[in-house]
Amino acid sequence: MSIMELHDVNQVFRRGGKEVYAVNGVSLSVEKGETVAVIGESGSGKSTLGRIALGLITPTSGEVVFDGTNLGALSKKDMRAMRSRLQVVFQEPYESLNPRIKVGNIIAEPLLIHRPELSRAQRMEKVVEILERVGLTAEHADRLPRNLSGGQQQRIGIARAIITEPELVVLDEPTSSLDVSVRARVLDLLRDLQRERDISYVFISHDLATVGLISDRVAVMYLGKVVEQGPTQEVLTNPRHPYTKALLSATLSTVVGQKREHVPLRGEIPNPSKAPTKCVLSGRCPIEVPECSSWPVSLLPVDERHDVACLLTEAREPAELGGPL
Amino acid sequence: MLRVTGLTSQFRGRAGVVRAIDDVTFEVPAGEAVGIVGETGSGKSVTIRSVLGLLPSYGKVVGGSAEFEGTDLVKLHRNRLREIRGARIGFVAQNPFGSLNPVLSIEKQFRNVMRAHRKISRTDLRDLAIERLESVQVRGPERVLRGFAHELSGGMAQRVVIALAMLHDPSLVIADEPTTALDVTVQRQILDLIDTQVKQGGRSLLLVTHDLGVVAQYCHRVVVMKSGKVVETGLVADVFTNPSHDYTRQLLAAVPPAPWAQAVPSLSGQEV
Amino acid sequence: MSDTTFAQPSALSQVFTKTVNYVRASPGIVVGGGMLALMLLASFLAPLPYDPMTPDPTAVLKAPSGEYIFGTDANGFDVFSRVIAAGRSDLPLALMGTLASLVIGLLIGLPLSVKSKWSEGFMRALDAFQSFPLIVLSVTIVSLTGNDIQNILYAIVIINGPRFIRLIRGEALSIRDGRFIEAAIATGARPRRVVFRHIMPNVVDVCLVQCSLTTANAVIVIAALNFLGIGVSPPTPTWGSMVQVGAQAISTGQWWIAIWPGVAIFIAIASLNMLANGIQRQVEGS
Amino acid sequence: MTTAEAAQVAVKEKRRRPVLRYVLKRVAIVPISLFILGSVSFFLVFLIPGDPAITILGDFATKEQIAHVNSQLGLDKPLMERYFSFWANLLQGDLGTSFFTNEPILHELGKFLPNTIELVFFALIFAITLGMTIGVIGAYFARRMPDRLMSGITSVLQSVPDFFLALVGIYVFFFLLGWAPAPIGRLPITSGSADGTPFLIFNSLFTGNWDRLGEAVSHAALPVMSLGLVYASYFAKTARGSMGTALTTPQVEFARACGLRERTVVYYAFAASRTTVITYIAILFGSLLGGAAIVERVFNWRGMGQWALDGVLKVDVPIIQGFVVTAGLLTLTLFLLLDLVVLFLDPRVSYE
Repeated sequence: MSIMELHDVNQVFRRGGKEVYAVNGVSLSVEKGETVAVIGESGSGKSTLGRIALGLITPTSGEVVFDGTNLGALSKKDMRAMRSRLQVVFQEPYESLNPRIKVGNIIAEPLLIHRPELSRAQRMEKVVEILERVGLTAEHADRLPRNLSGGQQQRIGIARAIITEPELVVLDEPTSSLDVSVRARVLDLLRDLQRERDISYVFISHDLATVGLISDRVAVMYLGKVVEQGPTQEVLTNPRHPYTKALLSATLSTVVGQKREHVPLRGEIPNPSKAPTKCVLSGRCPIEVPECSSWPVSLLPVDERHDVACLLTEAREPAELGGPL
Repeated sequence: MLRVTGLTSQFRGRAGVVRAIDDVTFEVPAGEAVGIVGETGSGKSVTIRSVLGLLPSYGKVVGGSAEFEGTDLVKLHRNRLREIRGARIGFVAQNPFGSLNPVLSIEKQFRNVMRAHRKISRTDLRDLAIERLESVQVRGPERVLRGFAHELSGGMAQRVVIALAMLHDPSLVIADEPTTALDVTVQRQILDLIDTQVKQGGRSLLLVTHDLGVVAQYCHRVVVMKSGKVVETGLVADVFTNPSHDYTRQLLAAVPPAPWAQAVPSLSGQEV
Repeated sequence: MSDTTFAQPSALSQVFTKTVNYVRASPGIVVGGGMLALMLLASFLAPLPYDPMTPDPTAVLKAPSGEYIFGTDANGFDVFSRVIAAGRSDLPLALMGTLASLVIGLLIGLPLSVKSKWSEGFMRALDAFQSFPLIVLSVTIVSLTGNDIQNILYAIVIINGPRFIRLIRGEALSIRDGRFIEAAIATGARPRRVVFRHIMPNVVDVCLVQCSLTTANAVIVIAALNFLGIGVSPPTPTWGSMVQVGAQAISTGQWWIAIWPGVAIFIAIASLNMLANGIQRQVEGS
Repeated sequence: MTTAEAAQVAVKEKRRRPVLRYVLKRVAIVPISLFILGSVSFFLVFLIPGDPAITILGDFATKEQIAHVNSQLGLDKPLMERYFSFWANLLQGDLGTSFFTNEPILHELGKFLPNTIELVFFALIFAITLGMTIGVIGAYFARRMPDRLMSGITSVLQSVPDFFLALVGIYVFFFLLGWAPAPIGRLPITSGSADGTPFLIFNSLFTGNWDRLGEAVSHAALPVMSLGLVYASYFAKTARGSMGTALTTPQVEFARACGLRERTVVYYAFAASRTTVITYIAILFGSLLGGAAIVERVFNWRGMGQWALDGVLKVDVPIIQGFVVTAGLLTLTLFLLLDLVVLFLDPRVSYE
């Protein structure tokens, strides 16, 4: 049963009289206890999508359904109450903690908001419990965020997110500002917490290697659109979209001599300034054919669980290309 | 080419004097690429800034030497050091937008870098700049020269920076995390570009990075640093397959195993 | 420390512990604040050799000597007694003006930190207002509303209020963009909680710096108004009016009448600036 | 052409074309600001309690006398009627006549404004030059001896009220040393009235009247320095801050890494931070005009500020209004000019 469903979500920003499609017709579902990774470069709309899923931004159109409730239809008050079930961990561990508040109080804040019936002692007990759960000690509660290391700060962010026992947590690049050795341990913690509490994760990242470690399914975003989605192992070992291939080839192996084939994209990411009526990768794609720039490309299944938005995948019959050109 | 021996630097801070790097020793042989890897605060950036004499005013090299083509850069007078920087040693920094002056035209910046070491006429310089920009695959170099840094995309700006760093055909190129600030799909283009520029000119490369994959694929030798000290040096092939130090082993183990290691199917048969 | 950990510390006690920490760490704060405290104490408690309010017609324009250490002015007032006594009105007035400006700044600046067309428009208007010679405006207002000391407060607020508004709004704006505000909202915090628990305490630092700078400026504004003869009720001593009295004698060489009150102004402002620098350094260091 | 390339060309064209539109937009704001300015200057005076008639006649005037004066001054008509006639007159360049001297305000402004402009102009030049020098030296030698020295100078200058500095100057340079002339205005009494044009220094410079220039400069030296020194401290602080930041940016490091000479490196930092200082001129200008008013009074400079202060103290309403409008106009013009300068110096300015 899916805990969250996004239906044809669009997010249009107006910038200097122009419409910018940050998110463009994205549909996504997250099952209970599952990790769905959303992967893409900066400007792909993945963080905006995460904020939409959290109800922090109301999308221009489309629906966000969380556990049967349409978030867009909730009153402000009901939405605030809902936040105890929907949480977030941000990329910048230090920036996401109020520098003036002691760690213990930071973690206690969600309880103060959502469980006002708890006494101070009960709150404190819970805070200590959660601190220990994320690998810190009660002694850390007395410190200010700046007196902790980056990894510890991120553990505080995680502790704050899970203290109200949420069902879904959006992880917005939670490890990309951490050093590799710390990164692995934080990922371990996230995985253990998921197993214990049956939390669903939306894991936003630009790093395929990390995604490969933690996610069950992955959606690859480019210029506001999902260009490929499917089970993580399937997408990573058998990518169909040239953009996914390019992303994969950008991550270098540490095995000497195992130089992977470079799938070069031409140029750089343009602004998603208008709703594209062509393939989003058109203009940068290494295997582009003329049809790509005159044909709106949508996600189509290559097999049961794997969808790709590319005209040139084996899944499509050549006849499909014979549209109006 | 470059032989760093026992290099030690300190920073004067609020809490007193802090030793940022301690007894750093390594070597960059002629024509080879050497990678310095380490995590945040390991002292990799301080090391190259100590070599280049670019420490901030509250930092100081207190011991050791950095011998480049037979001269010790640490003991060199700052004016002599300036003559080597940019001419014999090229530097590529992390953030391409930050590296370029925001209010001077790109052409003016080319002119300044040129005139810092060599006299050249305006038209000759223009021709040279255009040629160099073309060699780093900047499209429309005339237009780029007339323009300013903020009009460039990240990858373009880094190409311009590389062209500036290579303007005087340096024999050593030092690059400080040259791709961390760029988009993932652009990173490899820039790494390949640096690689070709270095190889074509028969130069040496000192590459600072936190990405072990970059070192594995682009460098001959590696220097592993941790909290200001060198913990291991050697050929990449040896160190990566058979690390002798615990920390190196940890670093390598922390890199997620690549699920696609079997190699990726090629693209629908088309050549790119 | 252990038992109070989870108490929500009030803004006031936060300011207090902060202040204590500053004093421990920064000499600028100790020296500047100390000198200021000394001036205030002296103006209220120090024994004065002569009555600052009654002139001695037999001792007019006496140069500094053992008897009148700062000399006497054209009316026979003892300059030393008056310089000390002037601190009674000038310094508290400056502090009160600063406090009023701070309150105005918080009341207007915090609500304006919500981005909207309206708040942008207000800031534009404030820009225009600030680019005007405000000292002349305050002279107009003070002189037209009556030569009352409390009107000087208005003058200080007119000149310094906009600075506080701008500063607090700017700071709150950048804090609002911060991740931890988004995190608080994502936690389900109400707007009121966001403002008072998360934004306000982070504005305290810059406000502390601005407060000492504003007090310094207020000392100048008061002196300037008094120098122009506004807001003074003779014979009450003020530094500005004393400089004005001395100004007439300075071309003929009686320097002491104008110089001593001027030096008092200088010391007051210098110690306030020192205080501001000290706090600033402390803020940057943390 | 690739998409990225196309995007670049688009950016390029966007930069070139709207410059004119940007300038026009800025100029279009002027009438609106003028309207606000005029209205403010009108209502400011009438929203504040205070009776010009009583001020003119003294506290013991009879009701009839007051009524007479009020009708003479036109103060007995309804507020809106006066507001409209105020605008009708203002648009014809008529700012009314002074209650006390009965001179047209415009005529008085013609006498006093040039004096102030000369004073403020030279004070500003002096303040910027000195302040920038202090700030740049401090920033270059950050946290070292010269920095401490410069910040010491800055904080001393910052702690002196301009009028007090003026008095110290008079005592030292006029009374003790005799280098400066007496604080009696812009020229010695003996040299008679000005020679037709209002700008003494500029004019004598262009006509080559060296004696007159020398006299004018020696009279201007103290007022310009008292204002300039105090305001130099503000510029020094700003320059120290913005240069200090600029000198630690990666672009400066990269410039050094390319082997540029130190003075070019400093120029790089300066070029990137100069717009901050230029924008700061606009912010300081208002308070500089105010400061000038007081310094003018000390030196009997007979400038607009001194005139306005006297007007304020006498509740001479047209003078106050005239000053508000003129000071506002000056500030507006300066803002416009500085905007254009910044536009010219900084390619990053967005034209939206």
